[in-house]
Amino acid sequence: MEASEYLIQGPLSSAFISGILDKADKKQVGAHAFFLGKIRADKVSDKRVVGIEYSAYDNLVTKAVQIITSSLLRKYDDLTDVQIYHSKGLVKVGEISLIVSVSCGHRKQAFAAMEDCVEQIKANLPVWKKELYDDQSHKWLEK
Amino acid sequence: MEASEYLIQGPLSSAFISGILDKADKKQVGAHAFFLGKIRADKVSDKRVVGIEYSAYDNLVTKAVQIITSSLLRKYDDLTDVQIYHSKGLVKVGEISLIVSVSCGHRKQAFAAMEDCVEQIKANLPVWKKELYDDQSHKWLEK
Amino acid sequence: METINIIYFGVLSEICAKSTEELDFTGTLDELQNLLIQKYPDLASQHFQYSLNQEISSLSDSVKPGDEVALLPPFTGG
Amino acid sequence: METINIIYFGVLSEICAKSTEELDFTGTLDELQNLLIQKYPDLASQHFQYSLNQEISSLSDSVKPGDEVALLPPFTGG
Repeated sequence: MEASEYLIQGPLSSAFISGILDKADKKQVGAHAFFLGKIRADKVSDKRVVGIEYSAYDNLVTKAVQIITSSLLRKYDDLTDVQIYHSKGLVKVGEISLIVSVSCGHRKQAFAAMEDCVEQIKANLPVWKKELYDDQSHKWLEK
Repeated sequence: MEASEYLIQGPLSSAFISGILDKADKKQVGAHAFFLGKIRADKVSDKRVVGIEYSAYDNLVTKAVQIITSSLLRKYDDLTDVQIYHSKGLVKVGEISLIVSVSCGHRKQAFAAMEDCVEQIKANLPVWKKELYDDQSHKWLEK
Repeated sequence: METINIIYFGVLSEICAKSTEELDFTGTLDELQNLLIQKYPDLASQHFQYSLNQEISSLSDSVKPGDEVALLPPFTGG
Repeated sequence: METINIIYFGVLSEICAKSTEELDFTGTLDELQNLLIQKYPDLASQHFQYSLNQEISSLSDSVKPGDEVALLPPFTGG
């Protein structure tokens, strides 16, 4: 299976944000919004989450990202760019597993497009999370 | 007049974002959203914007930021942190003049709190922008 | 003879104790599902959808040798 | 004798051709406004509010020596 350019092995870093900003349009973007998904140390019964192991269907992730991106660009006429990166493999508590970037001329559509994008990722990206607990046990999440 | 810790001379950089992320809660934050305001090369009649010169009432900015922050923390029970930085002085086209960061346990309130925060900044932060044009002229914006 | 490639994702890779397998099979996804549930009875209680050659598919779609079939539990990315 | 400090922000600093000035004045903001409009007639057509010692204030508020009065056009940050 071909690796997806949108899937990164392990945690994402703030260097990704800098990279996106460096490449960003320097003339027509007035509003640039980022969403970062991070791993919480949730308590589940008497266990504590220590990390999440993500698995993904690479080829389908590539397709899903492209469908999400083009649907957003059609829907929001002020939107000029969408970037999506998701981790695969192990991401520990406190680390970043998802980065979404949306660039717009003005702020209103940046808010709407960012939320829309994250919801579409949750619904349509073929990625699965296995919660890892401090007692070495794990659980595949179902929603 | 005392300088406001929330006002930065000149453009903001992606190093701010890294700094905020480095200091962010590593246990309870699942959703971290950033809003960046940038200077657009808007065309006004036959002139083009080359930058914005911001002036601000420092002491009142400090108070306004603190009021906005505490109002958001009261309103959104899942919100754990708000950071606001605004430029003063010259910010050129393509550069960043505003960074807003909101951290939440979950994504829903992160979207709402970020938009709410930016709208409160627009309405209540005592900052004024003077648009600078490519023919050396300028205009104080009125809204 | 060419086989079909099956990929199990998420909890299904645990239930079937494998991530991929090759099967001699020709028929609909519905028929394939009956076969898989015979092989892995715990699949019967799971919710999942299929993709066929990387397109989300319905149970009436036909599978032929060389196809890639994936069993996809509800997505939980983010 | 102590004076009041006036700060002009945004376009008002251009209209009055200064950012700050000191004035001998005691009275309400309303009275101060009449004085300032006499001095800078172009202020009359401007929209702005006042802050008094760094609190947004109303025209009926009283100003005394040592106070800081700022004239604030509509905010345009972001």
